[in-house]
Amino acid sequence: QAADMEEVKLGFAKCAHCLPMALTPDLAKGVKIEAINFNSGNDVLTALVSKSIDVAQVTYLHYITALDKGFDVVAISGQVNGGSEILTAKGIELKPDDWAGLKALIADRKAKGEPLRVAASRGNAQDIHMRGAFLKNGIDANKDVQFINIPNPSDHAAALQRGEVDVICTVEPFASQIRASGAGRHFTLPYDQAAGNLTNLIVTRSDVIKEHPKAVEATVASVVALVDRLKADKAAWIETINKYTGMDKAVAAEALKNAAPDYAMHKDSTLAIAAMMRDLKYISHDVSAAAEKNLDYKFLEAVTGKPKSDLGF
Amino acid sequence: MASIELKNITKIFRDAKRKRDLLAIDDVSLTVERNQFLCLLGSSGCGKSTLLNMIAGFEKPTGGSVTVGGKPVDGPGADRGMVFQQANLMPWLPVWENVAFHLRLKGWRKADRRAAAQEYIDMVGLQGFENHYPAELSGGMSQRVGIARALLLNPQVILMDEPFAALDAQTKMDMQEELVAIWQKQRCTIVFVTHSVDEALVLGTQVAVLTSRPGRVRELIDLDLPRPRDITGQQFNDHKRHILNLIREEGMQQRREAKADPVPAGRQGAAA
Amino acid sequence: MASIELKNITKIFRDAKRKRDLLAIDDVSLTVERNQFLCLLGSSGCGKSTLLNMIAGFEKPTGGSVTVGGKPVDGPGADRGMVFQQANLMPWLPVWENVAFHLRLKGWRKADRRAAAQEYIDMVGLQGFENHYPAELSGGMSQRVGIARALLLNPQVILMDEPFAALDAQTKMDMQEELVAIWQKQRCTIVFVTHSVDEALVLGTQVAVLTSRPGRVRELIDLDLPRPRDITGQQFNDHKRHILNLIREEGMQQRREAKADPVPAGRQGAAA
Amino acid sequence: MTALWKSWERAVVPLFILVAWEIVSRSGLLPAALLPPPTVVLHAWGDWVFGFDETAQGNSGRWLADALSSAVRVAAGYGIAAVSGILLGIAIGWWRWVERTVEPTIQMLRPVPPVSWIPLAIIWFGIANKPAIFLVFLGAFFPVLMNTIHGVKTADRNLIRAASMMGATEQQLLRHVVFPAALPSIFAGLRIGIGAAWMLTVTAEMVAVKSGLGYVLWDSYYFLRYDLVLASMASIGLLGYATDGLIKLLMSAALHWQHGSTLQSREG
Amino acid sequence: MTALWKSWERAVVPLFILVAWEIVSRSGLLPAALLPPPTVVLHAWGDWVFGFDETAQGNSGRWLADALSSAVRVAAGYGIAAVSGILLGIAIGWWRWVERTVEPTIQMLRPVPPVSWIPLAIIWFGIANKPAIFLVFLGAFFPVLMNTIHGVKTADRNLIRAASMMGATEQQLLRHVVFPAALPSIFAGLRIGIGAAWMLTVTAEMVAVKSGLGYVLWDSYYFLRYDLVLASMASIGLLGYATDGLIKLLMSAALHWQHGSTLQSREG
Ligand SMILES: Nc1ncnc2c1ncn2[C@@H]1O[C@H](COP(=O)(O)OP(=O)(O)OP(=O)(O)O)[C@@H](O)[C@H]1O
Ligand SMILES: Nc1ncnc2c1ncn2[C@@H]1O[C@H](COP(=O)(O)OP(=O)(O)OP(=O)(O)O)[C@@H](O)[C@H]1O
Ligand SMILES: [Mg+2]
Ligand SMILES: [Mg+2]
Repeated sequence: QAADMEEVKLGFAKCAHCLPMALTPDLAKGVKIEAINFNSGNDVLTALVSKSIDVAQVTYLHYITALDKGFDVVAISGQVNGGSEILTAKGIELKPDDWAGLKALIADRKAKGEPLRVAASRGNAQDIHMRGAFLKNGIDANKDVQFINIPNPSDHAAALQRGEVDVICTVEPFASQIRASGAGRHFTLPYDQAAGNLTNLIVTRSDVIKEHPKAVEATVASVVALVDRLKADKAAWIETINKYTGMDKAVAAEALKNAAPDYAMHKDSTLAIAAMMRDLKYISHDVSAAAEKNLDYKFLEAVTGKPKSDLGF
Repeated sequence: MASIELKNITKIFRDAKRKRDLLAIDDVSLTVERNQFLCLLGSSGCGKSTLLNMIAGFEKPTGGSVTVGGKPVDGPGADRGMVFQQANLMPWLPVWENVAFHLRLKGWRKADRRAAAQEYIDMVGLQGFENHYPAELSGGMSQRVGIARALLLNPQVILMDEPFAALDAQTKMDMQEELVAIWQKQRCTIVFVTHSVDEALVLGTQVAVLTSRPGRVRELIDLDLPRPRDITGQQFNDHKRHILNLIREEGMQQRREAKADPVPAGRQGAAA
Repeated sequence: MASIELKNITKIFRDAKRKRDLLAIDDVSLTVERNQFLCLLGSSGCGKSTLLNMIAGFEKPTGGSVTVGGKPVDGPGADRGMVFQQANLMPWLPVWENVAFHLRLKGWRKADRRAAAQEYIDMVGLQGFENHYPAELSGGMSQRVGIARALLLNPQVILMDEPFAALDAQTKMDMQEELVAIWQKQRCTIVFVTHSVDEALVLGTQVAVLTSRPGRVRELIDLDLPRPRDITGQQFNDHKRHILNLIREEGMQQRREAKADPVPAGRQGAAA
Repeated sequence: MTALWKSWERAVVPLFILVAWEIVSRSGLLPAALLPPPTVVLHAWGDWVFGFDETAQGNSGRWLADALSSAVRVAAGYGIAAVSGILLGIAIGWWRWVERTVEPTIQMLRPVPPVSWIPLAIIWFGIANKPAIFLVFLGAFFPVLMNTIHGVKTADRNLIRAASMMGATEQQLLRHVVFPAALPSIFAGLRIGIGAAWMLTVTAEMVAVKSGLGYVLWDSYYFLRYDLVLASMASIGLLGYATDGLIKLLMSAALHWQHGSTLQSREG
Repeated sequence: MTALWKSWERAVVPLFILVAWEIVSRSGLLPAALLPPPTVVLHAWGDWVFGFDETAQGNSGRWLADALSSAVRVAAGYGIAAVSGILLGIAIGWWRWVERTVEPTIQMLRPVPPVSWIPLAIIWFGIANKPAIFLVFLGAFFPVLMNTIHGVKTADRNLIRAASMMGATEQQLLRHVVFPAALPSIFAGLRIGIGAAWMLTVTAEMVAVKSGLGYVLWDSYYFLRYDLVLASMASIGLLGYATDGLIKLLMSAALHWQHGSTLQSREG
């Protein structure tokens, strides 16, 4: 009976939070999932909109970007949130969560004419989290500091190590690794802002929903099963990270402390992200209407049996 | 019946670099009877190759007409074999394939080509070199392959453009003897271009002395010296003295003109 | 006092391709007196260039000794000017810079070099071509630049390796006349390599006829013909007949050997 | 004795570099993870190839499969580039009207670096092998094309004359004269092309393929496995060297008539 | 009349392609965002250059700055590659002992595609300009080096003889004979090198730089701005074409003595 099962191509990126998607084929019931590993969320999104894959694990930001460009993407489930961490380089003497100290330092450096160098991967969830948190604390990431874009998170450790940046907002497991290697120190988890800790989202296209509603539902079911399993059993997750990345299990375990498996899709925070992205000129239209409309809760509702008001709506 | 007839040939080249016309051949008329051996004698750049190319069909005269065996020439063809100033062998083919290239074009099978080539390879004395590549041959050997290739076409007319110019004295002497022997055996018409007075006098039944640019026929000399010709003999040296005087006069005239216009001939430049 | 002395020279080359030794020069002894004009006459590959290169210091003899002006030769030097088989001009330098290359090496300033070059440019009759590049010159002109360059060294000895081989008959005649004039004016010693009997007889005070490989001196002929020499004259043709007979004998002998060993000479191959 | 020394002599400097590298990276000047010593690299490489102790983790024992996938991509893209580059090059070099119509477009596209086609390659060809093959094609196509055009245009006119003297038709000229005459130049293009092909496979494997030496390179980079990064670099270099050697072999077979006639044929 | 037609004729096919592209992408076969029509690309490009209506968002009006940063990286890496490639190439080509000691290492490194050095470039040189310059250097170095070696080795022995006949010392030989004789080959290497240089700037700007045409390319890809992706490709192509033209100009000035002596000098 496996032969006549519908097949779904599911793309996912390489990060500690994304990697467990590799487990979905085993959890899938009534659908055959082919999980494809991409280097960046951006490649996953491109593959989805060019119809190379059917379902994609991307970030909320990708979802907004795609809508801005008029692409047909529909969000069908959450996955894992969190994973962002702001760290400071060795020379920066700041206590954790000491925003006042950070502000003073920024003002001081600005006055000296060598603004604080703050790095992130532009357009990542971490970028948005950091900018939101800065704004909340009265820091303008565009004016008060010198923003440095390091697209590949694997370069973040080296940049800190070499003192090329002072503050960085990076993603797990690189954050844990930076801490473990002593290249940087924990400053804060930047979730106290409008976007919350939203990170990953499962999206598809409306034509896929129309043609293979059963397969989509089965896929959502496997994601939900995955999320439940991740909540219950971190060991399997650590195992996956270790297998795919070769990272130390200790680092992986550390990384998971900053991970919140969550299949809900948080509407308000999504709209906040859309607004923030527009302010940052990452997108050029107001997409809040589309962003709300294309959050499709019906599969989650069917799979979990919960009403959408319990699922982030 | 005339084998080759040139009637009032003129040829004008467009000199693209200096943007002017260049009169290379000026009103040349010549008739070469069947089985004759005509030597065209002239200095570098006087238009010898151009004249030969027009008989071969590689160039069209600007004015006048060329007929071979009564038919006007309108392109290269296998009825006129040409031996070039450089041997122009296909460097990627062994000697025998070069000789039999014509048969390859006609689609003959390898064994047949090989057999047909052998006759001509023997004729020019290259037994043992059938499978050598052009890069492994000396200049004289290459020219012999070129001659064998032209002979295999079994043409009525063979055109030869300074084929021995690059050879040393001894090889040249040998080749000249061989060529005369072949010509006597094959009974074909040969037009042979050279700038060596000795060579023209050793080979030809007729010598046409050309003027420097533009090329005109200065004098057409019939030779009825006995063969093999003795290049240190009396009669030979009388002809030689006569021709050298013609050339010297030419040279003096040319130098007077060169003083007025000190631009080197484009073609000579390319050969430098 | 002897200007150049070759004593029992032998030269063995290592033929890397066929992995065997090749005897190029076999026991040659020659003495060229001051102000003499020696012509080395021999067929292609007989070792003429090798002999000249040993006098110039580009090659070392395997056995024997070379002295110039009494001093043993141990490398190239500006006391011996050489005119090469190809003109070997620096293609990126204009005529006058090529002529004055020696002065450039000595660090002279441009204006001085230019002035010094002019004398020799005039001497070889290249006025008006000072700023031409080698690619724009005809073969004869290039050779004249090579001669001017060698003369500017003001050497006791000039070595010339078939400098006129590539020229057409008329240009060759002109150049030979010029060379004799320069030699008579400069009073230097010249060793001139050629494979043309006529050329050797027109130029030399002595002609050394070499045998084919390995090169030996077959005969050393003193010439006391009056200048300018008449190449159609009686005396000239007597010498010519004699030398041609020597060459013909050589050729016959060589052909007998070639039958036994049908491998073409490597050097000839490279020239093809 | 001297022959032995000669071959040793060539190895002296590379060996010295390896030893110095081992010492530097063991000394801890840089974090060892970022510049692993040669022995560590060799160990990881060994496990990648033979799979003895899982040092290379997911990649353990998969080297052959990786090398094969990369090689297949190179072969496909390069094959298409070689055939189309040679055919189009001959057409452009020979017929004026083809040159006039096709060349401007070619000249427009040529200076755009093949790497920058990656975004378009993905949307046009999706994921998996096709975009990689397309990029390899792009990289190898232009060197082959340009060299073929050059070869045809510089083919000795006299040989063409000689052949038409023997009654060759245009098609025969192209097949029996122009093509063989252009062959040395075509091979020069093919050799530049194979280098470009490997370079672009590595780049293309950055996005969305599941195996291949380049894939392992980027994957290892992403997770800071510098030992595997270096092992991939060496593997790619090795395969690049081997394929170049293959083409050189092919070349010396096809151009055997050139032997010894030029100095170049003895070099590189 | 005919001259006018001739220049038009060359434009026919490119124009046809542009029109076809416009029609296809307006027809909606592919999402317009993935293959924007030429007019849209031109609009975005225009805004990128002149900044008239913010179509290019953050990039609006910053084209010159981007082009300049890329050009500076190319210039630096290429400059280092050219100088060191030529000097080392002459040394390898001239002195046997240099060849024996240096060449094996070079032959080991050459087949490793420059792109695959990215991870090492970043840990060695950090972010910002240095790794990009290093990669550009790597890309341009080998073509220049190999061509210089080739040029020196094939330099006419007879010219060297002629110069030593006139008493030239070794240093003089190198300066006055070997270098100018190798120059045509060196320029061939420089021209291959400049193509590689642009290619590697684009690749290097994928990681860790803050401006440049390649940076805009990848950043626009990230935000699915395919109009800007295409505009960057065109910009890079244009600059690549221009720098190649510059080198050609330099070449024809330095090799003016070659004019007309070879067929090639008239070609591409
Ligand atoms: N295709 C051409 N275009 C322009 N000029 C040409 C062309 N072919 C020959 N010429 C010119 O026509 C003249 C005669 O050339 P041709 O080759 O016939 O001389 P030649 O007598 O064969 O000389 P050589 O003895 O050097 O071979 C020369 O001045 C040459 O520059
Ligand atoms: N460097 C070399 N290595 C090996 N063999 C050589 C070398 N130079 C010359 N020979 C051989 O030595 C012989 C004499 O060569 P050489 O160049 O002196 O002849 P030549 O008389 O000058 O001939 P040509 O008239 O063709 O110039 C030839 O057989 C040649 O193949
Ligand atoms: Mg001619
Ligand atoms: Mg010689």
